[in-house]
Amino acid sequence: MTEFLTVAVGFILAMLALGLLSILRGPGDADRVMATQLIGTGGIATLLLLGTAASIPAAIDVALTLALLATFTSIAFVKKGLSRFAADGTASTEDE
Amino acid sequence: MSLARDVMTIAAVSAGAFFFLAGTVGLLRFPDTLTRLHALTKADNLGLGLVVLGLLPQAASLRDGLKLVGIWLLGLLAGATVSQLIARAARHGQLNR
Amino acid sequence: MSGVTVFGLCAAAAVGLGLYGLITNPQPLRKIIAFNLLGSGVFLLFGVVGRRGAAAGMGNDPVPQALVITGVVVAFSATALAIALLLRLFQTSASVARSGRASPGDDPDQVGG
Amino acid sequence: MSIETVIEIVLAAVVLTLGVWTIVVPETFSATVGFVAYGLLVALIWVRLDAADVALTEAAIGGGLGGVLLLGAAARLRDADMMADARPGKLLRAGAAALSVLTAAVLAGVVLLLPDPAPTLAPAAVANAWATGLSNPVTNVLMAFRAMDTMLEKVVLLLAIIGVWSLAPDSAWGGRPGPRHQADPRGVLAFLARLLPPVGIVIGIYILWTGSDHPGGAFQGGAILASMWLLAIMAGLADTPLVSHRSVRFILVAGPGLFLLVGLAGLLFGAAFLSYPPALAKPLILGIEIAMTLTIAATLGLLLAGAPERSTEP
Repeated sequence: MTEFLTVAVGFILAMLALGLLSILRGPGDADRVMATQLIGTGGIATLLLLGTAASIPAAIDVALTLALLATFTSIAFVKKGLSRFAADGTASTEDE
Repeated sequence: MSLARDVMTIAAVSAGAFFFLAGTVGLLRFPDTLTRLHALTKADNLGLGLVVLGLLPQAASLRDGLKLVGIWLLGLLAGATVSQLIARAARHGQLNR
Repeated sequence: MSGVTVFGLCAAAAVGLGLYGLITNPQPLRKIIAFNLLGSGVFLLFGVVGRRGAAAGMGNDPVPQALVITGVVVAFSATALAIALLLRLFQTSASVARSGRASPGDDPDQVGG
Repeated sequence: MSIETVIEIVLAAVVLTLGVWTIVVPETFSATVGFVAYGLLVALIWVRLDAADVALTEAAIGGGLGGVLLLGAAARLRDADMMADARPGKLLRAGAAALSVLTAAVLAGVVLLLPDPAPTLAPAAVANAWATGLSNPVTNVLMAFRAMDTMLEKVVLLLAIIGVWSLAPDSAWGGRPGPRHQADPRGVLAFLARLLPPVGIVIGIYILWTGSDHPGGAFQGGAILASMWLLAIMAGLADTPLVSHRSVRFILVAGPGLFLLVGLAGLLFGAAFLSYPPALAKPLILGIEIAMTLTIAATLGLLLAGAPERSTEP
């Protein structure tokens, strides 16, 4: 069983790496921000499989924390993106 | 009994891995932000759900099982809301570009 | 080669990368990020040393772990302070640039709040 | 080479690739996203190193709060290139590369030549666990054996928040940090900000509570609570507090203050500064941890909110 789970960890980790590469290349900022969302699913699946394979029960708590907080970076990005920096009085972006 | 559990784990985790593969292919092949977002939030969340389903028979206690299901529900909630937010930001950015 | 060694080498590389970015990158935010990368490499080295010291039924020596947790907190508060300083500096120099009294590269102290 | 080692090499390679990306990519925003992803994945390495306490801390800081801090700054500094000095010359870059490679090589050599058997304090930590009644050795080290470090760390947090506040312009002194966020009250973000915090608060308290016997603790729980507060602020459901308000300041000093009081009581009635009487050790530590969780949540939230920008009068 452990071998199967370890192989599954490797496979999903490889998928995660490929996805990260493709997302981080862009072209837009919105594409790049999806990286945290990708880790919110693929990374958590890896973590859960890893914790079960190596019998580290606390991995579930780490996964719970990640699942709760992985969205936050996207929200921070969206808030800045939508407010167009007008609210805080700093200069607006050039590409508007 | 143990064999039945292991078979269920292997089947569900393999199916989950397949959906992660599908999601990654989508990320690599789809042309624009919105379609890639679609691949990411739907296929990968299904993959996570299947992995959780596969790990449930291996859970040490009822509490661990509940936490596993909770993780998947949190993932679903995050996928459903954040994909909308990112998509809106992407469209907003395109209009302004 | 055991897993501990792999992560140890990874940590050493992270320290080198962070150092390089800290010296060569002209952007202040990039310098902050590079410094955090360097710090994360150092923390990982602690983790590797602690992992080698696994004993008494524990997978990792608790003393380096506690040191790393304290270190992460201190690094985070330092980063938050650095970013607050950076944003304030940016705000000040942007308002200088807008009013056209001085070039943005000038000393922001002369604006005064 | 076993299959576990292959997995570890793949994990290390992914993390290192993200590190390289963070340093070499020309665009600041991409580098920031790369670093946030790096921080999330480092938590996996910590789990693999069997250090779940650190993994939780990394997940909470690298994933949640650090990401919000760095990405928010990167989005605001979009056109901050004018602040940068000129790119350093070829000679300096070559020198920096040589120095970095040398540093990394020395560290790698040290890792390869670590003494065998490795020195460890784990048996000592386990053997003395009776003195506190807690069975998570990391919490024991943090709260009892090296309690001085933890107390001073909280003082560092307090100093950082004072430093951030002192950057406020005179007109906003003692006011509210950050802009007042607006969001559609029936939109997606407000929906998430109503649904997630009750769950998150339960999880934060659970992480604090489980910390006495399993991985977890005050800092990790406090960081989760802080992110829930920030979510409500970012969705426009709550406003940042007036930093001059008395209750805010009380919460900010409650954790280190209680810690200091218990420490002084140990000096007066017990053996030494910060010595707990064994019968009372567990309730005392739990009391300090609960006070610290509140302090940490408030401090981290306010650190991320930044310097006051709006004056006390509306």
